[in-house]
Amino acid sequence: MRQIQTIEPGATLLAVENVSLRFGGVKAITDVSFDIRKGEVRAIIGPNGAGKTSMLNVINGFYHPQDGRITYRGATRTKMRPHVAASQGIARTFQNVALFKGMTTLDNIMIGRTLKMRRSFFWQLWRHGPAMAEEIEHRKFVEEIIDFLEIEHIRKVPVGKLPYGLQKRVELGRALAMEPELLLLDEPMAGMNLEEKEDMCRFILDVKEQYGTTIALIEHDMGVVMDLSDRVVVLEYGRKIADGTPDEVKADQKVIDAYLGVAH
Amino acid sequence: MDILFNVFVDPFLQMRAAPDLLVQTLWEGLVSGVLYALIALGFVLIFKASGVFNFAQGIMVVFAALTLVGFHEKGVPAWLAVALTLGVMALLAMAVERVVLRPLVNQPDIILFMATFGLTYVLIGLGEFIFGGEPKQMITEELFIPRGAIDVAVLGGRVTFQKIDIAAALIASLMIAGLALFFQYTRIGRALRAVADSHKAALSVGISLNQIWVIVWFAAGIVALITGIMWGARSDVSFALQVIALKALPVLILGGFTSIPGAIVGGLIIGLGEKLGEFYWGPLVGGGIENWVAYVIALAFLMVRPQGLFGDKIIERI
Amino acid sequence: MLYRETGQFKKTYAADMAVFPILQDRIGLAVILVVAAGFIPAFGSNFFLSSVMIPFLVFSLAAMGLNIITGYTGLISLGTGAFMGVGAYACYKLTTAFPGVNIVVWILVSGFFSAAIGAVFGLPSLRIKGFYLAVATLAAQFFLEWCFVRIPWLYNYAASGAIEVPTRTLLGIPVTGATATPTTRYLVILGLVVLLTWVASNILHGRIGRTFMAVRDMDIAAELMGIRLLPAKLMAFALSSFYCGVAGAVMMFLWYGGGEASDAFNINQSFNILFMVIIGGLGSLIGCFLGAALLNVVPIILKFGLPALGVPLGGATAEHINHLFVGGLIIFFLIVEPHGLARLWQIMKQKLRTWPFPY
Amino acid sequence: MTDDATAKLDTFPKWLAYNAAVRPVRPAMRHKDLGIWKEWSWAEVNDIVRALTLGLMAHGLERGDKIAIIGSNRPKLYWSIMAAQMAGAVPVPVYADAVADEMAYVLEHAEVRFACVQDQEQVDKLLAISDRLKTLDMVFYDEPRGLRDYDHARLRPIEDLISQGKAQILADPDAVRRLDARIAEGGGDDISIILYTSGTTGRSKGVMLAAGRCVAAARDTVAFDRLTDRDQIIAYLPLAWVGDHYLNYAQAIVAGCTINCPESPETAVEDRREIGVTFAFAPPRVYESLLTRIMIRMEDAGWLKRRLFHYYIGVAKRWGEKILDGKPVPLPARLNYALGHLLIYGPLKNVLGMTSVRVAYTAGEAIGPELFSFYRSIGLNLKQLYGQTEAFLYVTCQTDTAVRADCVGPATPNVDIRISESGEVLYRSPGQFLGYFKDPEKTAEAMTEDGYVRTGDAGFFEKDGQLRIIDRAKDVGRLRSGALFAPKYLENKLKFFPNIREAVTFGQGQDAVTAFINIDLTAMGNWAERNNVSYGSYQELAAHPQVYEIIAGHVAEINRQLAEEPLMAGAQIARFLILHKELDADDGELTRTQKVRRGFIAERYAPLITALYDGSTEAAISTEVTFEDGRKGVISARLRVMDARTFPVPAAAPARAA
Repeated sequence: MRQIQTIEPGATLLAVENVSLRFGGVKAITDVSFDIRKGEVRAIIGPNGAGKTSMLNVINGFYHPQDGRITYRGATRTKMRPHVAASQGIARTFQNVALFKGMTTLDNIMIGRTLKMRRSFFWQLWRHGPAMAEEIEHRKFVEEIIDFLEIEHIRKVPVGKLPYGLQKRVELGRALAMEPELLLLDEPMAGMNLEEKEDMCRFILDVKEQYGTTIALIEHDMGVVMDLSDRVVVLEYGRKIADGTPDEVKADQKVIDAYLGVAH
Repeated sequence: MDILFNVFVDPFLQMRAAPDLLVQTLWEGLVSGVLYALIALGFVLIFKASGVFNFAQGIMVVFAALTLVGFHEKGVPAWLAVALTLGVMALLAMAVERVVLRPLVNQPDIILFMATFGLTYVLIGLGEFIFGGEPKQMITEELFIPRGAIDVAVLGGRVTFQKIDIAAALIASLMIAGLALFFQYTRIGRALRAVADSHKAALSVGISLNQIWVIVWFAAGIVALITGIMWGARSDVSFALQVIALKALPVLILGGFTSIPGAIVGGLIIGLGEKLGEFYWGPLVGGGIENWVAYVIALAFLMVRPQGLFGDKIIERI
Repeated sequence: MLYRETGQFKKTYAADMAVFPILQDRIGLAVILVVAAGFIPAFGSNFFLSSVMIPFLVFSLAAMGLNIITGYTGLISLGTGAFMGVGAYACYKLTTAFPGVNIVVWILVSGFFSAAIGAVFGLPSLRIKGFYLAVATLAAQFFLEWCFVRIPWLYNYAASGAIEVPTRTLLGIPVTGATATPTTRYLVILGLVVLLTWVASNILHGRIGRTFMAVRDMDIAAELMGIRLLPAKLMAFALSSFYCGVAGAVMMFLWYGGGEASDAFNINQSFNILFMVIIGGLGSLIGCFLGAALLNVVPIILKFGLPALGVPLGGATAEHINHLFVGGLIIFFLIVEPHGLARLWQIMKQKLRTWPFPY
Repeated sequence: MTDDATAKLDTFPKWLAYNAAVRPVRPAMRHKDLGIWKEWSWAEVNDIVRALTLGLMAHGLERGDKIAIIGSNRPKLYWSIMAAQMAGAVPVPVYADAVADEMAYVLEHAEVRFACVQDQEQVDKLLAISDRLKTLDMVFYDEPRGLRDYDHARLRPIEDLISQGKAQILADPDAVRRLDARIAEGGGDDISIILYTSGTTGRSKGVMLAAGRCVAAARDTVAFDRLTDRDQIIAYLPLAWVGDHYLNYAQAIVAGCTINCPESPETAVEDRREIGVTFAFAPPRVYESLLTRIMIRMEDAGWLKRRLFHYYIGVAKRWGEKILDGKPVPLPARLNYALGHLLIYGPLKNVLGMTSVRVAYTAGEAIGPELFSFYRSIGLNLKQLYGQTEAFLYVTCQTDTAVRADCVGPATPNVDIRISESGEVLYRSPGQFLGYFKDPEKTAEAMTEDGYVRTGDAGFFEKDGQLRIIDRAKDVGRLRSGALFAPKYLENKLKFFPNIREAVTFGQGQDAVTAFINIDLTAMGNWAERNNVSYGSYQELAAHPQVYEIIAGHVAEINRQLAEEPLMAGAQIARFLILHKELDADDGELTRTQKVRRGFIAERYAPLITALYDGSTEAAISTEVTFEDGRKGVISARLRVMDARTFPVPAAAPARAA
């Protein structure tokens, strides 16, 4: 894989070109192309089963498309393992929360720091000293995130015990801990009440502002999408039917048709 | 150089030199393969219907055989003993459903898997407690299982076919056929097949899951009994069988957990593989390799096809 | 109830991340250590030391090994016995080849051998999961068992095919062989166990431990966090096998004092230890000790306790009842408390902390 | 404490310097931040505050300037107060939860030049009202989050000021000289702080307190409760309330004890436990809800545990207070109590984080006798104090051994109390205020010619010399029958029932006393759960017939008690109703300190009051409410009016206070 470059704000961070994905006979994605510019919030919307989640899975290397090219930070890739995507700064959250149920909020977010930790196995044997120093350094970072997401009170609670809304927040925290260049959010507000949604919106905007993170999100709540996103791409049955600013998309006849009768 | 010769050339020369021995070996492989297949069948039945990887299948074989012999020792006539044993297996099935499966429903598979370890030990303890730990003779004549052997001239040599092996092969094939028909043409059979696909489907057929579990475990019990008789007749009835029964695991890996034909084919492959391996390659390393060669075959195979021979490709979702 | 946590506040992350952040727990631990290292060797009878404490410690160590792979990383292994065997034989070869080097050193070093072997048999874990992997580890079990019997070099071509443990000394005191007293052997084992437990807790509380647990809880998500699965799993296998190996060596040299490998390291041993882990509690260090204690004490009670109470019980029958009991216990725990004794312990502790409140 | 060294320390900055000198390494402040407790010694705090002062002076802070302090209890805000005083300026703390309009009034009235605020939220509020704040020059903030893209022309992080000041201290000696000069300039007569009282009626007034007097008052109580620099307090009360400025600031500085700031409001309880406070203060409602929660949680405990708990609580009821007050107690009882302490009281106090509490105060409202004695019986030295902003808190407080629920104790050392012939409590205290800022008339009204301050409360002294407060003087009225009617007194009695959260009584000039009742959702909801009474909303539960029955029972009980008190017997509650919504500060029905604003409520719910008196059994009402998110809405309901059981009055004694 070629050396990845650093991208200026506004320039294309990730480009998806004519990507198609099949499972056996089933076509999940058909010839979809779009790009994500550094520093923007890019929404991917569409009716259920439009292939949105599959798209994210393609982007972070979890699925390997049969055709098409994906160029990230100037490097065009063919196949790659998800952990490589992670190491190149792509983090994500999941539609149905994928936290490590057995561990506390703190540990879950600490996991996000794993890539950044250097101390070798042999330092770990003797937890005090350098290994501890490193642990503390990253704990500080994690605490910043905990403070940022206002989850101090659940710091040491096993995530399995938490209500759904908070779990989503912890998951976001875990992704942020990776200091991602590109953050993929899969329905970050699914199943949240109004207040939780508002909080989550605020956090997403703060993330963009504070860390200058590029964000691609799938969301069903149109209101949210229109408020948050700079540009929107619309999928239906695995094909792209529209792409543009929220207003353009809203006006697009194909989109309106696609959403007719689809409850939101 | 020498080694390479011994490994890759010499065995085949031997086969060439003494084809009758080869046939003999193949036959023995075939027979033990059939018996492996039988045990594997028990696993598959249960896994298909309840998604439980029943580690206890092996010990169920021993337990069934012991019970049969045990009854007969108490002076019960053979046919009655068989009937009673079936009854015991039925009870066992119900007990398992009530005590193990029902409380653990919706637990992760791995938990149920471990539960069957527990079951294994319970059965061992029970069996030993009731029938004692020492090996027993399987009642063959009473069950009209032929003894003795037929010698046939093959390829200029003589090959010995133990009658009991023939019987075993026949009975095994019959039972497999029977099961196939059962699955194909009976309401319960269809229900069981449905369960394998989705539990809802099964309920729609009008059979409760719990009933289905009892049924499959009982079916597995029958298979176990027959297997037990066969094994018992060939060697004798003892808990050593249990370790041999573990051989069914590689069979499953080859055949996939949910496929009956897979179990059969897998069984044969393992059976043949280990006999040939033992006979032709074993001596190179001092023999006794049939204890593990089966696993190594399976393992090698897994690396190529993680989903088994007949299993279909796993798509990971998230 | 005994806990008084008011006024215990943390001014540094180091203190906050300590393994025992609560003062009362630290005190408790200290007491246990004093009893184990002081009272027991001082007042324990030889029988108690050699048939209760020593087996208990050895099994705890082995259970720790298995727990690392099965409890923390979520990969079932049925090869524990074999990996212990590797340790035992490695130690045997080493100490017979280089008698000069201290036996304790060799015991630890032999762990690395089984770690290597373990890593090799861990390779399939990349492609295969769950039951399939369990079967793969069975391959290890049977293959290695076979090696122990069929490769005479391992037992120095002894006619008996068994390991004969030579006498080795530590600071001039014999710790292995016929002349070693139970007390010395117990103390040596205790030292090793304490050391290795401490190391294990260090690893498991740090980055590596978190990696393991992430793989266990949701390996896909873990990979998307940038954790490379194969190295993680292999490390788990190696680490686990290291502990099993050391346990095996200790078992052979400081407990059995020699004997057939085939019965010490066979498949049943693997199960025995797996059960200790299940009953003790998957994913908990303290569980290893609890599980080992329970499954180790029960047979002793059956063997010696009941007869002492006048209940006539043949050794064989005791054995059978033990099987029955253990099997039942497994099912019971999986149904009632899948997290084993460790969880019960935790619940009790929590109750004490929130006393008089129920939660 | 009153040795010569400290005798001439008449301002807090001087005390700060003194502490930095005599106990440099003792912890002065802790703040749980990012998961651990950050700690500052007195020396460090002194240095930081000096630096901050220089930073402020660099922005042109003059003596006498007003600085608004807005936010929750955080070190930087406390330092800002200290720095302001060090520079001879006047800090003006404002309730952080005040809505923009309330805040605008105070800031405008106080003519603040600077504001030290906690975070974006407060900054936004200030920006929203900036057009009304002509005098405001600069805003300094603590948490930078979200403020990055704001126009920083008049916005700066407090952090910067500190580092700037530190640099100055190192770089230029005459800056330091100027600073020391400023501190020296400061004297006991300076205005140390202006606290705006959330007036029970009308606009709030700025109470000016003099440095020297604040120090003097603090010294008295520090001596009185023997506070030392080993003591731990947790600062969770609103900065703008006299209680916080006295207990967590003045007293702390004079005693040299540690001020601990919680991580966030949600974690305050847990943080208090971690720290193990030794001196605690909380208004009665806090102790009350705590007890309610204790009892509810115990209900879920196992049978044995519950029995044990209730048995030993019984033992405590019987002996606990006696033991606490050092009265003679038979040995077996002592032993049993000790056992109880091991099994129940100790653990209970531990879980509640009260293990190391040496002195606990409650004030602001009357406290229920059962409630009060519960805490004392389990060995918590809970006492009452009576005070007000104008006195810089303390007017009376109880001594460790002589404590009773219905009184607020004798006069605090050096406080001189007099009861006017109208029955109003008057006092002269060392901490007594200088007057209301820019409001001489009001000041005059509040004082008597001979320099006593009117508390506005009616009360009298019991035989044991403890003061007993009946009610607000102006609220104490007469029924048409001439019987004495003390609404607050009745309301408190009602509120002693856990099921009743708030109560408002009427009767001035009427034939009979009537009451509005607010049920307590926690207690009542729990009751509903246990008796599987289903309800969709507060309103629904409040209207439930069974609830009405329960409340009726409580009211009858009150009437029975009243019948036994000659003074009050005439004022039994004739009719009552249960309100369909909780009285709420956001709707102006309560003050920010959660006191009922009777007059306001009377006019807001006029139709209900008529219904109470015209004998009708139902009344319709619709009221505008403010929701959490600030939206407004209207809720309407039909309420049931119920007659209460009353008891015959023995002999209608002529009512006389004192």
